[in-house]
Amino acid sequence: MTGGLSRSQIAWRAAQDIHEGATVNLGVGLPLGIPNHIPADKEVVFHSENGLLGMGPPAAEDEEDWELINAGTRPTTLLPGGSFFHHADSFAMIRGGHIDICALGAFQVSANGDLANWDLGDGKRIPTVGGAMDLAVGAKRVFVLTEHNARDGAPKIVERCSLPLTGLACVDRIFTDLAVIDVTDRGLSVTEHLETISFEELQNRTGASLEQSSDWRPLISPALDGE
Amino acid sequence: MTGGLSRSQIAWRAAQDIHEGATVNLGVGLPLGIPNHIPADKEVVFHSENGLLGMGPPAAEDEEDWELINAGTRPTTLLPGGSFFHHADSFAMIRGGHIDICALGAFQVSANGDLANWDLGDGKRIPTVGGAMDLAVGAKRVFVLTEHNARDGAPKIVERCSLPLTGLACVDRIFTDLAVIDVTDRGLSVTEHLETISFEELQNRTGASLEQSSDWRPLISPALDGE
Amino acid sequence: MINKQVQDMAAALDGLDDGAVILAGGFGDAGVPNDLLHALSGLHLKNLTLVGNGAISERIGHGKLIDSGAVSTYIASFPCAPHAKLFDPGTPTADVALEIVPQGTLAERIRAAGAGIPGFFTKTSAGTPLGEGKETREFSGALHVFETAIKADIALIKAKRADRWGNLVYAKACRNFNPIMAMAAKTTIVQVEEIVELGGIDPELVVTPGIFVDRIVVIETPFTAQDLS
Amino acid sequence: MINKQVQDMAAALDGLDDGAVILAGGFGDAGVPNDLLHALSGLHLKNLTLVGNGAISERIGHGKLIDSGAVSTYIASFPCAPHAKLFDPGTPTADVALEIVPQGTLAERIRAAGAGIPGFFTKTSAGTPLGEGKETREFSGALHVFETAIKADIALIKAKRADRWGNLVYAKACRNFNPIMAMAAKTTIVQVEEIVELGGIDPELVVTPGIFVDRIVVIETPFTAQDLS
Repeated sequence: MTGGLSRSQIAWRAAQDIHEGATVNLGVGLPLGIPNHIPADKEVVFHSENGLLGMGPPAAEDEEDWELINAGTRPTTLLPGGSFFHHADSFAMIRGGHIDICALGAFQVSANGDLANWDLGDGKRIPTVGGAMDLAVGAKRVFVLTEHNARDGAPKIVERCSLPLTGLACVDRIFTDLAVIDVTDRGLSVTEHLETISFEELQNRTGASLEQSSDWRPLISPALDGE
Repeated sequence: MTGGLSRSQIAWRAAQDIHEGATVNLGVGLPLGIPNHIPADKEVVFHSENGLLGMGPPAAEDEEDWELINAGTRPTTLLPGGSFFHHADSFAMIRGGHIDICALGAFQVSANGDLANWDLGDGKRIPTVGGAMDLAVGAKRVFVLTEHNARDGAPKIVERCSLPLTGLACVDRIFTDLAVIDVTDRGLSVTEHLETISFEELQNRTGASLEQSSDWRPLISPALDGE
Repeated sequence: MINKQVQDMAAALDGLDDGAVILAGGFGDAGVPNDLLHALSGLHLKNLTLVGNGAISERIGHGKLIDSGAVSTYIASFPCAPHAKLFDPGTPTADVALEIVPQGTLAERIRAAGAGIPGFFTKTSAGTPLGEGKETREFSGALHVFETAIKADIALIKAKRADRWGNLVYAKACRNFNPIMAMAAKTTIVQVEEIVELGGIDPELVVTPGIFVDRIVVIETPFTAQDLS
Repeated sequence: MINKQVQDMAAALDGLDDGAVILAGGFGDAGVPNDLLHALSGLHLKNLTLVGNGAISERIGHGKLIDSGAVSTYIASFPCAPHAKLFDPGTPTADVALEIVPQGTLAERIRAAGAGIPGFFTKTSAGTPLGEGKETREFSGALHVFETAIKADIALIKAKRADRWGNLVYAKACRNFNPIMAMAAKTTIVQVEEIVELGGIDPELVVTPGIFVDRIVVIETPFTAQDLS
């Protein structure tokens, strides 16, 4: 639709905001690309809500261990320094504010940081919430990674969510194919956007009022393989 | 004062009501004598609220391990099948109703099973509650082991406790030097008392109204060494 | 002598009755007591309330019990994987009542039952459809909802190893809901791959102490989703 | 590279300030971070709120910090062993405010803080002097009281062994309050006897995952009550 960032580039950009030593939980979809862009020499501790800390990359095809799965129920690995625990302890980590960053996908994010990402509200599927609501309100910082607009062009960043909510005022930063936007007390603040589009164009493609951050800079991502 | 049971005999009598496989927590004082009267071939699992299940006898003097102490902060032992856990898990066992029997000492027990055993209320000492309140209301069955009367002759079984309470309506059975008394919906029911005293005499030494149980039998204990 | 091992499935499931509230462990297919659930499916009970994270297929585990017609209510965070033939209009399980609970709230409500906590407040689900109708209260300026303990009659648990006192250890990511469910039921029934002698489990390594376990049945080779193919 | 080890006590206690709420582990003398507490006593801070099970003597651990004059409030289940010279009229610590909390309620309030639960109901203390003034509610016909989380600035923890990520294992009965306190503070400071290489602790055996730990200081031979003589 535009010359916006690829899905890998969105994940790359989000990965730049993850500091060494951070404990990070990744939702399904775009966030799962983040670990590919964490340099090997930067230690980040990945949490999987089904009871793992220090999760490594997905298991190689010939080394699948079905007793060692991730939150997406796929075989994964555990790094040295990892640990296992039960669900109440795992969600104590989440609910208790011990996860530094949770990166989630979104159907909609509102101007005050409300998130809708669990139920399309169309009655076509059994709604499945999983751990989304706990993660949305529990993590210290919530990143949302999303295409700026839905396939039909509808903005995903909106004044008020029309879809069933996941959490109230929980999103801190939004990474899209066009921009990086902070949710602040005064509203949505664009800290970065592509130089190939104007602020006005970005505003036109957004369903809520934006302001440009005083420390705005251009959104730049390296070319990435496999896109 | 009477020809009542010795302290060992009270503990012996309480031990008769502990079934094989029971998980049991013992308070300080008289209850600590109970394990001496559990036959070696009857497996009973002792819980210590500082994080032990399967506690064994106190450590021998030359084998004291100060990393392995009981709730009285004295070196103890762990039997095969034992386990260690933290305080929240330990009190989940207590509060969650997983301890079959808790045996406690008492300053006073009331006719409806209220217990006072933590604060003499005289302001002479800093009150120290420890785990008494959790144990009193959490265990499936609460046994009280106590002398029937205080040193000054005052009854310890009373209509209403005058001392600060530990728990409401929590005591199930009382073992004294004179009798075994159940707390029932209809009041205190004497299931056993020494044949050497009459029911009237027992009533006179008790501060609450007693009834004789329909399955009353004499309270009999073997002679025990070391008294 | 304490010995919680029972000889077979019939003994493990003895006394289960219509209308029971049943917790069943597992996440995905990891730690799901499939063999217990399949045996229970064969008992043709009715009106069970089943509590668990979710079903991955109508052919295994939670899904198989639900598909057998034994379950009238399923309390879950992720009731069914996308391709499972469950709950949809026209399927045999369309009438099963679903109670969707956020995964962390589900875990905490189960843990609360095991720990003797009848209710607690949490921020999770406040202001969302899943928080509707719940008592609310503000703490530190944030809206919270009141959640109650989920007590059960039966817990069906899968562990790796046990001793005759019922001490349990699990494998890797197979703990998930199992240790907290073991605490929260009147009767906790466990399938394990092996029983070791008493003392054979390091007391520092016990995850579920035997106090929470009532019956153990040995299934050396548990049924898993890999067996479906 | 993540490395939570700090070089000395000064670095371990850096930034602690007057008025902080401090959780300190241990039960009796087992698992008490005596070395951290004694070093803290030497900083001459004021108006600390100390939370722990209880002091065994004014010469060690919790008691030594209290006796140093740094503590204005002590929240404990068993504030002081019978022969400790603390809190009594005429002693230097007579003015310390004591909040007596049932041991299980204390543990659960700390765990709640770590788990993001602002408050919960419990039967413990209902109808007793320690329940007076608290919100009450009936569940299943029994009176319960409402208890709130105890959040802290600092947790002082003693463990046996750590790795550089902060994973901890404890020895026997030395877990007690330590694992739950590690969860409940903004900054968790741990004294351990040794640090092993990453991966040197079996992931099934980790009791406190590193997520809860901020600083680790190695004290090879911790001070214990046996050293008082």
